[in-house]
Amino acid sequence: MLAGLLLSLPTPTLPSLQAQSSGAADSERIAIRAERLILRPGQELTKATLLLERGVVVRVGQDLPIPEGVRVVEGAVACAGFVDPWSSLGLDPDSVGDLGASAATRSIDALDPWLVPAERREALLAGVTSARVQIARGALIAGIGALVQTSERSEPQIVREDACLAGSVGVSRGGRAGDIFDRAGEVDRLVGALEKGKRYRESQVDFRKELETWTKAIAEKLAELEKDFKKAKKDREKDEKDAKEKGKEFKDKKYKEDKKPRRPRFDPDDEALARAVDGELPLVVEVHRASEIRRLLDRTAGFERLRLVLAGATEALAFAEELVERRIPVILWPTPMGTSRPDEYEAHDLSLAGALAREGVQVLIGSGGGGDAQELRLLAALAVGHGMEPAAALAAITSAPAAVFDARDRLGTLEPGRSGDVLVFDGDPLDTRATLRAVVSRGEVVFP
Amino acid sequence: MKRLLATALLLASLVAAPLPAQQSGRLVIEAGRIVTQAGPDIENGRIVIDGGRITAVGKAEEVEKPWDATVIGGKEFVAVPGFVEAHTSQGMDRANENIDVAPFLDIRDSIDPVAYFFEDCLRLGITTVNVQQGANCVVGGRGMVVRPVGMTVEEMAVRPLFGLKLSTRPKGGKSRATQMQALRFAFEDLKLYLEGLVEKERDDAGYAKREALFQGRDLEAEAAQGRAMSGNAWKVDGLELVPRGALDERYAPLLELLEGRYTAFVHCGDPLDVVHALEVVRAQGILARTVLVIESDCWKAADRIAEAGVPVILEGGLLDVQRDPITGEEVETFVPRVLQEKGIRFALSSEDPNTRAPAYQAALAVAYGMERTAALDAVTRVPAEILGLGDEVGSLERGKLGNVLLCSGDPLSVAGWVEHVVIEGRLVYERAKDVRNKHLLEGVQPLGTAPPTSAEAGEDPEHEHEKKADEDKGGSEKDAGDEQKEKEDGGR
Amino acid sequence: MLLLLAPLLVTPSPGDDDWTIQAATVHTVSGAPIENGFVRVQGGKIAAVGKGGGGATLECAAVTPGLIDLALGIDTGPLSVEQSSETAARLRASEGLDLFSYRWERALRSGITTALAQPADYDVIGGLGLVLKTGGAPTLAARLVKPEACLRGAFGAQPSNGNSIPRFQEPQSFYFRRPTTRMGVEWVFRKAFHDTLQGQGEDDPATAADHAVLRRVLAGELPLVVQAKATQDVRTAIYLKEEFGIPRMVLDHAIEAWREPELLKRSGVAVILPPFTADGRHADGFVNDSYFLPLDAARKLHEWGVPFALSAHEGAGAGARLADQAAAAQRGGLPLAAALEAVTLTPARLLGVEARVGSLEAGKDADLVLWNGPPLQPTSRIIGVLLQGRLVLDPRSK
Amino acid sequence: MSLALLALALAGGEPSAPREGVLQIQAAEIWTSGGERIQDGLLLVEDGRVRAVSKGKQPDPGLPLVRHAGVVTAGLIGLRSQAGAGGELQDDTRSVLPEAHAVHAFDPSHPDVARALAAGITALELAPGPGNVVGGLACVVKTSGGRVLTSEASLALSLTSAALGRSTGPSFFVFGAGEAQAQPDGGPESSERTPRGNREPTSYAGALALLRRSFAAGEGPFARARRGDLAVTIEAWDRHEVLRAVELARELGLAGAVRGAPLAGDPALVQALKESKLGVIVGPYSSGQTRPSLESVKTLAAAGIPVAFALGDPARSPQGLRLSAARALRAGAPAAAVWKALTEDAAKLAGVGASLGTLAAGREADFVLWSGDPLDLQSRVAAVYVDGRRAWPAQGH
Repeated sequence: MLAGLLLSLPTPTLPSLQAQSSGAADSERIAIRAERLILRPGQELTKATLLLERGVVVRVGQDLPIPEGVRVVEGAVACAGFVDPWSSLGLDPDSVGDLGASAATRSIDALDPWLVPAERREALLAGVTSARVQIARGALIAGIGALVQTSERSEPQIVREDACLAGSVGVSRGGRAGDIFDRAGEVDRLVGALEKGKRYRESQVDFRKELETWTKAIAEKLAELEKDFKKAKKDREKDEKDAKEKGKEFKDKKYKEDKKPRRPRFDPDDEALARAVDGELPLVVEVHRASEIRRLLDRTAGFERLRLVLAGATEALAFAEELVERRIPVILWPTPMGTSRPDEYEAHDLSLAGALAREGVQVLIGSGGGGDAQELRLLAALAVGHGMEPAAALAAITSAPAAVFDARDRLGTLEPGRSGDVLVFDGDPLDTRATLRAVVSRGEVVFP
Repeated sequence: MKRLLATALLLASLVAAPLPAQQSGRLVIEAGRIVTQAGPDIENGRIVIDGGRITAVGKAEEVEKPWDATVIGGKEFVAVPGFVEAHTSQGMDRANENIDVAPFLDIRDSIDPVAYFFEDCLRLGITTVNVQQGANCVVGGRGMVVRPVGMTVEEMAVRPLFGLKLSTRPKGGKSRATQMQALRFAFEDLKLYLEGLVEKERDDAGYAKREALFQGRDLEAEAAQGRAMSGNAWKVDGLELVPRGALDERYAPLLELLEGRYTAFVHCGDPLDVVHALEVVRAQGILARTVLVIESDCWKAADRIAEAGVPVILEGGLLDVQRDPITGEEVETFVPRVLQEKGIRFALSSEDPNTRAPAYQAALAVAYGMERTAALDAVTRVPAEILGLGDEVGSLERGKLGNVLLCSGDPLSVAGWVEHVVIEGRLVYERAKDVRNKHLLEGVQPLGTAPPTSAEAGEDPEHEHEKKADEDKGGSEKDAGDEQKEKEDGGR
Repeated sequence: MLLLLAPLLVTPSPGDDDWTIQAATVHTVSGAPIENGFVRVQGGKIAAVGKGGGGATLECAAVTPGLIDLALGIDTGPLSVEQSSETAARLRASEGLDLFSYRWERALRSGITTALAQPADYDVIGGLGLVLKTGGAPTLAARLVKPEACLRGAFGAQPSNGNSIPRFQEPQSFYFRRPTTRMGVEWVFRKAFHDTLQGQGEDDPATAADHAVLRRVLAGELPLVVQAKATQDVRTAIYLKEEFGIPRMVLDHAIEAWREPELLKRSGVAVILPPFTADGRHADGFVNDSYFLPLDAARKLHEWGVPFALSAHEGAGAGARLADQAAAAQRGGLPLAAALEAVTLTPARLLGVEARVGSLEAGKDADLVLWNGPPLQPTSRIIGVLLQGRLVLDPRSK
Repeated sequence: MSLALLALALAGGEPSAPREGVLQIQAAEIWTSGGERIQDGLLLVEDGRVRAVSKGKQPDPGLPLVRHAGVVTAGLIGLRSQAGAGGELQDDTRSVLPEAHAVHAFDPSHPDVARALAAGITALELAPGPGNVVGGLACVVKTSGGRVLTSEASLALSLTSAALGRSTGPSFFVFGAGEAQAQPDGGPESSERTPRGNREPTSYAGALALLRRSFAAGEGPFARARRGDLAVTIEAWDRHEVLRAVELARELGLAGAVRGAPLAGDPALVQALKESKLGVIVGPYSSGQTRPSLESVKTLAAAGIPVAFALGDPARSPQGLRLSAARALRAGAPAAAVWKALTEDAAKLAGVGASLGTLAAGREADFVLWSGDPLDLQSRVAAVYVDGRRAWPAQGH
């Protein structure tokens, strides 16, 4: 018990990130001064200053005057907070494992601020200030993913609650992958769903058109009926009289008109799929083998507005050209650490990131939706160690994810208007010997 | 079934042979101490009940005894208000319908008047019970408030069609995300349905008009038979056009919920469920008529609950035990204290049979530093108010129903037994005649009175399951532990 | 944080271990309760107990000895017992312990300062149990009270559970040569003692070691603690005790011992009662059966003069604590004094550690439980715990 | 690509015919033993052994010379590896297999071995799995040339639940279950998650009894281990298992390492380990590792307990070794200690400390040319030399 007790004492290297009540006041204004200020990968200022106000970057410059009473954070190198494009940080584990999700299932519903905060804290301390979180890992259709800022607070900080629609084909579920036919079938099922969404959207459009014409027609009909009413009334009385005389029973004339077009039944899943098809949000598909990638690319070529993103992409190199031409980004999880899922094993060809990037494919580096967020930076460094350009590697965990998930104007770079997510290192951000000296999240110094 | 029959006979014997008091409707209860829960205790007090209601409470010398009244009790007894069970899913043959949305269900159809549970209620001094469906539907059916006596549901009914059960705690086969999706869609679907009705109504009217014009008839316009919805977050214009009768019974109860006809009892398994529950009831505009049924863990969301100002019913154990997965450190939290500190109105109710006794729960609360009166309020006054029965039960006051317990000594002490239970002036339980109590206490087993199995007792299998499921949730810890052990052993 | 009641674990620092506890009532258990008395603690031992006093460093409504549970059941499950043979008398539970388990701390918080650790009941004769403190450094050396305190055995359905005749399974499974019925279990028991008396098969060192232990049991050096839940198990156990003249036998988990007053009185066995349940029933997970424990079982044993201890059976959880069992027993009519004894001195005596623990007497270990009201009542709570003079649960912190 | 960094050159003067097996490496920085770093160093290799490491010394013009702009270090050593051996290292038929030699499962031509080489790992320890109380003898092999350094490097023991109550039938235990089961960090209960097999022993006590009997019988590996001629590696994950292992080692006078021990940083364990003759083989650090576990390297190093990283199963790329190191580094372990764990200590705990792990005169000439500091994951392997010969990239590339 004594041991347990000592364990429970705060470890010196682990700063506690209790959100100070004075946090708001603190975060009013912060100045960050760095020898190297990386505005965006490949573009930096030396001996520059960054001014944050109310959680947002307001000014960047070489010799900015630092206003009175502003907290100043200084360091060797400063860059934008990392964005993990493939994570489940802070999500309720059951939802992450829930294969019963459908297109309309929302990841934000699974954001559980009361989960043990250690994981989120570690992620913050490792510079991951925001992440795209996704439920239903490994499901054919995994629902709507969210882009959130890492936070220990009890209310999650959501950047985009509908960052993407996600799915996966050919991945192993419960430790085993299907055979080649199952996997091809999965591609078809996924595409089939997209087509259903497409038809759903079309049917809505058609309905609106038909309704218009019908309404118009009916209006005219009505006008005409009203015009002829007197006559109709006379005729009726006459007919009635005749009938009486003939001792026959009077019957009204049958009235006929075009049926009103039927309104298509609302379906939240089709709606979500339709939005993806219309390119309102990207579609992230985890896929590994060449056979499925090939099929997926072919079958989706028809959707001109669809914004496809490949995840995992073990054997994507063969398709680099097409990926470039169709502007399809790729999210990799270049870890050497292995996984229980056989289809991901080969994905740990650490040179893939560099190779794809050299071909001109937009490469994002993520932590694979597991508990690895805190190592994002190490993974990027490893990618550099295997031939990726440092700038590209940094982009892969900052600006690129921000761009792909429509948060270009909020995250990933240090320019006026961006969220005040800043990391200060005592060396190059990707040098694994360098340590993170300060983490600023939403203009608030969360560490030290 | 045989068991049930036996129980029925037994219960019959428990419901004491009709006293003359019941004809004249007058009963006098005398006690060495009366705990009124409405002001200071009364030493040597007297309660007069006439026609089921309390007509007088006070010191014996100040309250005059009607000449024709039956007198029970005496100096050795302590009189306490009958306990109020704020929420339970027991006493039914089946507590759950395994479909997502089932508001059309009515608990009355599954309440089992001879369930062991109701017999036990008397033994424990529970005189008012709010029976609601189990938490295995996203939108459950409508419940009812009963008194635990009577051979038919009608006899038992205090408030029929009372309350409607919702649940944000993921049901079997669902996760948080999919549960929320289903819950939201239930209401979305209702809205779509109503809009559809209105549209159809309008189209038909239009058609009728055109047909008449064509046929040269004068159309006699019918007055709208429907009536507008009011006081809700969202409206469907033109709903007044729809005659009430046209509503599909599968949807009607949900609409009635939105109209504020039922109290919403929302089951929350953990803090996130609380957040979701509040989001939903706010969106549907029924916050004012919402009661959260929470498990121990939910104390972490106490701030949200306090801010929303809704009352809660604590269904899990009173002590929440959490273990840090990294350090292995355990932290205990006494939940009622947190609720009290945040100023949340709460009632105590436990599905765990080992701690079900309201008196035991109140005692535990006292042990952890709550005021005696406050502790007892949590099983009398507060639940009464939550059930909208604040003027009827929960304390011993003039005008309230004559639901009184006579205990041998302090009901919170080990020595205090519920000796007599009076419901609305009728003596419905006497421990002296309670053969099963004798059995539990001394092991003497009269023929045909073996306690039924939990299934027969109508305990909610879902909850049973829960208990086994979460090891670290205070209350049912031990059971869970054993079950677990026996499981793996069984597997040997 | 105000609402966190535990763990309030205080790091010990020199001088930290000397206390004077003042209480409205001091329940010494060995003697009559002392109204507003004190207990003085020095160097981990009780220095003095008496009336009045002063200079209190801790105050509370009542103080009792640390509680003792003989059926705490904090073991490493199946890994705590060698199942490759149905008798493993020579093996020690101490070698299968997990002293890092959070459940020790939990027991400590619930007032249990001393406990008996035994192998789980998967064997007929499981091995040697030990008495140890529930707190302190996570090493045997630091916690040990008595290394070989008893021999553990089990009757009933559990030890035979899972055994079977070969069918669709790898024939080499050792579960095929083990008892499958109560008769079989009893037979294994008798054979073990019979062989011991005959000295049979002792050329095998393991068997020899087993027999050595059994001889100590027969000589009365070691108590034999056996699981005996159902009436028939209770009877079987007692018959064996009488047949082989086993001097010290303790029936653990003895749900239905109350059904056999005559045998109990005659044989002089002691009893460990499992927790009381709401409906009195204890389901047996191994056979489709359940046994009945009335609320007044403890009272009966008390009146018959049968020595008995109460236990929480892993009930260190919030649900069923040892103190609650004592309260339940009182509801069944057991006097407070007897209830208190059943969770302190009696268990200590049954395992022969009463010289160190079990009552408040000068010279004994300073294992104390501090209460905010009369002890073992539902309206009272344990607010402080001292373990060998070290404050492990601090009554002063809210 | 890496050739760009290499310059094979002959110094001026009349070229004297280079002697066979002699080579000079001139590098911006050479790391020798004890964390010493020699700027502008010269490494002289002869007949597969290091002849000398000197600072600022001019290369002998008569000998072949390799100039390297980056860092030269001793080769990394991957412990508890199953490279190329896969399931061949876990034999469930008996609990005690003292004479089982892992070396017989070694396939030098297996791609796993080549991958290890390319990752800068020059030696691998192939070890029997944790599924047997006595698993057999681990071997240490070179990742190039198929040379077996020693086929009896250490004796593998296991005190985890993985070795208890195991089934002799088709094993339902995935290899390295000990690991999987220890997640997260062998939380207090993980030892209770155990299968019901039908193989003796089923309990800790039973396992200890079995081990005592085996060591008492005292011939072969057991006797050598007791004499201290043979190191042991004891698989132990939960804290109580580690204490049990340390206790056993003390009782039988064994030296070597505990393998697993995610919470080795626990004060009680550190104390016990300090007093023992055991080091700790941690990792491999996979995702979701908790801080206490990652910090154990720091804690152990601070306490002067030798620590090294396991390489783990084939599903892991050998690059994982350096990633484990980087994770430990990030958790606050000093660079020197982490580097030691990758080389010197690793060699020591594998029982080959005398010949591998550092670049010092007399040691085997296994070394790596790095583009930069090997602890920076951005640095890459430029070339790997084994037994004084360039092994990667292969000659002629």
